Amino acid sequence: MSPPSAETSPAPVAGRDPDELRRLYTQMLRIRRFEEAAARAYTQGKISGFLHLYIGQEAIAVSTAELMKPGDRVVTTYRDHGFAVALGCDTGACMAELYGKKTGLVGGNGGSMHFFAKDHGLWGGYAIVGGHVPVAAGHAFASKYLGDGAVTLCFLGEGAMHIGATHEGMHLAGLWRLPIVFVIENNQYAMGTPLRRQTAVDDLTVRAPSYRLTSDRWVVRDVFETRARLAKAIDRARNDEQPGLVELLTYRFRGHSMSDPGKYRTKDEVEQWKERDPLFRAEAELRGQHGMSEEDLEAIDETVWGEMDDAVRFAEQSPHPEPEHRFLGHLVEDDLAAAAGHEPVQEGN
Amino acid sequence: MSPPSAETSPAPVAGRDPDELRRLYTQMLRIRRFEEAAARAYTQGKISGFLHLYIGQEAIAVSTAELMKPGDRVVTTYRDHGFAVALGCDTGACMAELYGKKTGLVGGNGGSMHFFAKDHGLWGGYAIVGGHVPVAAGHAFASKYLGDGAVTLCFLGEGAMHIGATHEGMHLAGLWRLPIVFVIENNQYAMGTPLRRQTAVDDLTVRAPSYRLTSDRWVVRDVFETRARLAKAIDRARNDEQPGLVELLTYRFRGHSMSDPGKYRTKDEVEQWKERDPLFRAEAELRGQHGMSEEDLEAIDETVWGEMDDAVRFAEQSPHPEPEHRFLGHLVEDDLAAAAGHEPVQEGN
Amino acid sequence: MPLLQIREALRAAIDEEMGRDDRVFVMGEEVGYYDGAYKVTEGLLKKYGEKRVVDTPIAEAGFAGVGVGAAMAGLRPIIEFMTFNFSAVAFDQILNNAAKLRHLSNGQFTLPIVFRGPNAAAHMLSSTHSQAFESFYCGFPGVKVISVATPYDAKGLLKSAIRDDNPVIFFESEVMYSVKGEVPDEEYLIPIGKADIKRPGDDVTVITWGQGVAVALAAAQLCEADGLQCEVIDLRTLRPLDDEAVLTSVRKTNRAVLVYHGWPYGGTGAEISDRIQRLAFDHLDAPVERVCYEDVNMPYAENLENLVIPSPERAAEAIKRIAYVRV
Amino acid sequence: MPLLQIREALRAAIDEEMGRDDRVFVMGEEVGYYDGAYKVTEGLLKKYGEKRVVDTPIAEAGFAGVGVGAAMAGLRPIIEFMTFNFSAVAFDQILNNAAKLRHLSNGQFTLPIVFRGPNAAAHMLSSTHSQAFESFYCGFPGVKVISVATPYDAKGLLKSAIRDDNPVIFFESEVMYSVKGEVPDEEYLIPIGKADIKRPGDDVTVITWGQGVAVALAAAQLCEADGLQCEVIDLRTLRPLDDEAVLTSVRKTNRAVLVYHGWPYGGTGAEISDRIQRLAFDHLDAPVERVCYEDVNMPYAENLENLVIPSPERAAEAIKRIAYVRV
Ligand SMILES: Cc1ncc(C[n+]2csc(CCOP(=O)(O)OP(=O)(O)O)c2C)c(N)n1
Ligand SMILES: Cc1ncc(C[n+]2csc(CCOP(=O)(O)OP(=O)(O)O)c2C)c(N)n1
Ligand SMILES: [Mg+2]
Ligand SMILES: [Mg+2]
Repeated sequence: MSPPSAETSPAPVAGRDPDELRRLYTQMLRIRRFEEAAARAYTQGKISGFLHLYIGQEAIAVSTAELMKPGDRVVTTYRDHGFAVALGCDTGACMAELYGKKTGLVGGNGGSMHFFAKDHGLWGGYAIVGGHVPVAAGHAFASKYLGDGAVTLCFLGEGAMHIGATHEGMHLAGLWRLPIVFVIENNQYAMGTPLRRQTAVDDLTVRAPSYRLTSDRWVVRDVFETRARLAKAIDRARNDEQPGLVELLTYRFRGHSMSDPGKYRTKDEVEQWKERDPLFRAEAELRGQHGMSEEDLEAIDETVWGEMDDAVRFAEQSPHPEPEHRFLGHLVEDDLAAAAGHEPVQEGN
Repeated sequence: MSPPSAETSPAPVAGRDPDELRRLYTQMLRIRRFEEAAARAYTQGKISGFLHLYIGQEAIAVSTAELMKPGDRVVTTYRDHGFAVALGCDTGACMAELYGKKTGLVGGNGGSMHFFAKDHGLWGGYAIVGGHVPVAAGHAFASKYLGDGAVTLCFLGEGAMHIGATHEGMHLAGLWRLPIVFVIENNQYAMGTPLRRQTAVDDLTVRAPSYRLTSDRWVVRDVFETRARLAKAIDRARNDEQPGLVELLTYRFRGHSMSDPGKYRTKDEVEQWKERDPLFRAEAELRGQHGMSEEDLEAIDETVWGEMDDAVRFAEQSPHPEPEHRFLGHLVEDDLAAAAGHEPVQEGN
Repeated sequence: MPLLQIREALRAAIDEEMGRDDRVFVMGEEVGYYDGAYKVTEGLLKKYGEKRVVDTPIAEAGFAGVGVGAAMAGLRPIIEFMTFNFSAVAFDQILNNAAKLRHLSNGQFTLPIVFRGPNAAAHMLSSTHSQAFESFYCGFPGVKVISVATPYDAKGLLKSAIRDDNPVIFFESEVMYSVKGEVPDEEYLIPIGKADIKRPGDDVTVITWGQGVAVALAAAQLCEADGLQCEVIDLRTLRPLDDEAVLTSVRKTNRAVLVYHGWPYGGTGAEISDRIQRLAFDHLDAPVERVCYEDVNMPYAENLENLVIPSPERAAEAIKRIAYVRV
Repeated sequence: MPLLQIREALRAAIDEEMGRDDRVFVMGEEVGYYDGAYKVTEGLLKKYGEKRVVDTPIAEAGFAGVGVGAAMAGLRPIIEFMTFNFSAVAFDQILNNAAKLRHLSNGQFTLPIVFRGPNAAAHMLSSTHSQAFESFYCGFPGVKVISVATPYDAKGLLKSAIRDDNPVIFFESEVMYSVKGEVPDEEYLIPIGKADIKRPGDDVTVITWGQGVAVALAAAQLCEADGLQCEVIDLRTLRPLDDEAVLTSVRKTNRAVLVYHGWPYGGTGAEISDRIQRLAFDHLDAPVERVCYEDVNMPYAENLENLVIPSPERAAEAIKRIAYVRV
């Protein structure tokens, strides 16, 4: 695959503060290491189910987290660990969720694909492609209804652009001028299907006018640029009644999920994208422009790995959910009754 | 509502042969009278269910019928009588269907919303908004697969543009370059909802590029113009692997269905559109430019009414379907068994 | 007591709840300017404005999903499906979002949302517009399902549904909107999950809901001529089922017939039959019978539709059959 | 006889039918270049080319509808759902188009189409990816429904499904694709609508399908210790149901337990239970029992999932209970 057409050269972004870059770099690294730890646990057979890694796309979650105000929401897909880590969820709880433990982010109910942390602004990872788009529009609808000034950020893969729910959700958001930004993380593939076999167009923002959404589109190489341009879209949605559609050209370095060897891509292509890897580039900048030493960088990595080792340990040592837990989370009154110590009642059994 | 923006002045269309116009006029009139007869029967309580009239949009069905080659298909909505009549279905069988009679176009199974006449190229009237769009794409898929050279014409209301199935069907057609033309009959309303409350855009062909469909858009005032421009879209789809999206600005003079008094429109608006009515304009042209006499015109109308009276008589005198008919049309083998004189078997009874 | 149509009773319920709680809003096709395809929401736009009475484009998955999202965010949406047939395109939103998000999030979210609209056959609308959806939705853990047959029940149960903190699927019927009945002036709620004995009797238990209720009552009438007293139980709530009400009656009559609009294979009807044979096995003097649609796509033709839809005569026949009355 | 995995048997069926009839084609997500998400279609793109092995974007309603349209136009599509969970967004296409168009058109169209893919829970995929769809689709007049549990059945029934002139919903299972079994070299077809006795026995009839089959057989094994001989019937076709096979066995054993993957409320399980109580009422010595999912959304956590999914132990308990063996 050739490099994407929108190789927009990032305008030199003002304010490349080394401390800030270092902070953002560390956040990106935390996501990467979290997922590497998770992948290892998966390979060791300690966690199961589906595991979709975000490796390569971290700058998006990190930029987003930077921009969120209290009350703002992130709604995303099954590829959701990056957002959880970036938004400040405890990595132990995230790892424990992958292990299906009681201490997991959602108590072992959802697993990798369904991270939810309302208090951190993570309104969920959703596993039916496109199905979350109307839901996210609903969050934005509520914000407009309540006048709470919050913005909803709805992330989706480029593969989700072709399904009905996405169309309907975007259409309603445009019609009703909802405070929402739809962010396509175009990582070039939907499972093994490259964009050119998914759709007849190259540029997905061509759809924006049909919904009266504003649009922007760039290659995610630089976390500052990504933050700055996302900020504009968010601002338009929050303050100008201009919902937006943003296409981010990015890449996942791993397979679609752990079971995918990713044979449909050439080494060359992967290498090309590795050069754009915002984490790699941030590291190079820290090392080059900002003169950070190898030891300093290694120290960061060690701290981060330390956190992830702790997370794994926490997950491994955590208990399984209690058997009765499976009856909770269905009807509110059952949850209340359980909290008050009552036995669960089962319909039809 | 103000007149639509695309008030494209029809380029003087060559070949306005009076005989041809007279023929097309008669066809349009047949549709109108058919529906007037149906509406009367409905008001008299002789037919029931939903009845969606096509009055005002007849030029579209008539132009389409003119352009169809053997093997071409029309797929449309519940507003389907016009196509049936234009495509040459027996008006008696059509009327009998509305009466739910054995002699009906589909034996009383489908009623007004589900006219099917494969042999006439009518591949059906569908009643779930947008649900027919992927099916029509499937017909075109089969044409491409079989190399049969046929084109599928898929009609939909403007209200159907906002639902998922439409998006998916159009998207697949564009991706796979299928021989199909999607024709939006934008009659300005989806039930009582005017376009401006359905979508944030004015021009629905703005969507065409997202699917890589060619597009065209005009006000349906003139049956020749409509035929000529539709012909081009069909030709591109048939010969150039260019599926198309055409938006036709039109109007229904009646309510959405018989139960709708249409209170959401002003008299003025209706009057404005009546001036564009292709049937009315064709009549004026026949009378004016081509010097047809009042008697000649009345004679046509009388013949047409005669046909419709016969249709009503036929419908009224036709028998109801046999009770066993309700078990047919489900599994092929049951139909074959019934044809061979066997009793129907019922699952679960 | 004033006589109201079911549509008026429903409207009163919505109106009262909207008046009581700012977070309640109505959304759907033609609910606003058109006053509702079946006039249930008539006048509400005028009273509450566009903010709370929201017309939508034709996009059921879209606005069902918007409702789900809005409920997560603290609103209390009432989503109208013009008919439940159109909920088929929103099936995933109900199955995978409405019914699951509280569970997936481990209780972080509460989803107080009502999906309502007419269900099952009306008259000569052919197969795509004549389907009974309770058989699908009753299967979903995480939702409640209600089906109403009188103005009194409609009002009291819709109010309860709107106040309920769980997703509720609420079934009405086009052909019953004009049915009239007494509705008290003062406010009342009917608890979800409680069946109602619409006619007491000792000989055969007839279990029914929705459009089936009138059929069952007419059948009970027919059976009187044969000296059979039917107890007609209107379930009203289909999930959770009021097992106690059903079993108490069956233990008394030792016979049960189900009368309802819906296909025969599986679904709510089969579930009830299964529960009775399982939970009242030793009390049954005859198999449980079901009188419902024939196993076909609904034909348009009136004479055929009348055969497919359960009639009082067909129901009475089944009642007599299991009561071993020679028919 | 060669030992094949279920995935290989399915592939062989598709391959043979594609070889036999040019109009047969496969369509779905990742069926081509990726060789199938679960490798059922491996190698078919290479053999038959892009025309007949068609990768789609993620648009289930779209490609299910394309399949329906193509079938109307004379092709014989095999539509793969990556899993049946994703068919929820195509529900309307199956309900209102696939199952109805022959009827609506009064027999003008024939719809030889197969919708196939894995169904029900696999392992730790959580609730949106662990659902059993037969309970919905078995209800539709106008379709056939199949669920397979062995390589032999998988091949023979898929071939029959592809040749059938009606829409067929064909259920497989992720966790069973690697199950091996003997499959003859020579061509064979298994008739749709015929159950198979997977283990004969006189004491209790155990009715099952799909993933339930292995559970039922293991439970039967467990029950032997208590001197109980179970007759395990694999229904294989769920619509139309093989009433005769079920009733013959129940008339012999006077007891029936259903073991399957799926929710308890309604659906296929309740239907079978209802038929048994209705058609073998006088033969039953105990109520029909059902061993299936608990009535919850499937949790991700392994320990919880194992409790929700029917186990041989839970099935054996139910068998013994209705055989009145003290447990
Ligand atoms: C409706 C639906 N169909 C199919 C799937 C299976 N599936 C899961 S992820 C995926 C690919 C999605 O690709 P994309 O949207 O580009 O997101 P990415 O995985 O690249 O982040 C598919 C086909 C699904 N989850 N939901
Ligand atoms: C999925 C779905 N939702 C709702 C309806 C009810 N309905 C039937 S026609 C219609 C309006 C359609 O408007 P449009 O597409 O503009 O076509 P027109 O009737 O104007 O020809 C609606 C809402 C339906 N049939 N299907
Ligand atoms: Mg992607
Ligand atoms: Mg319209």
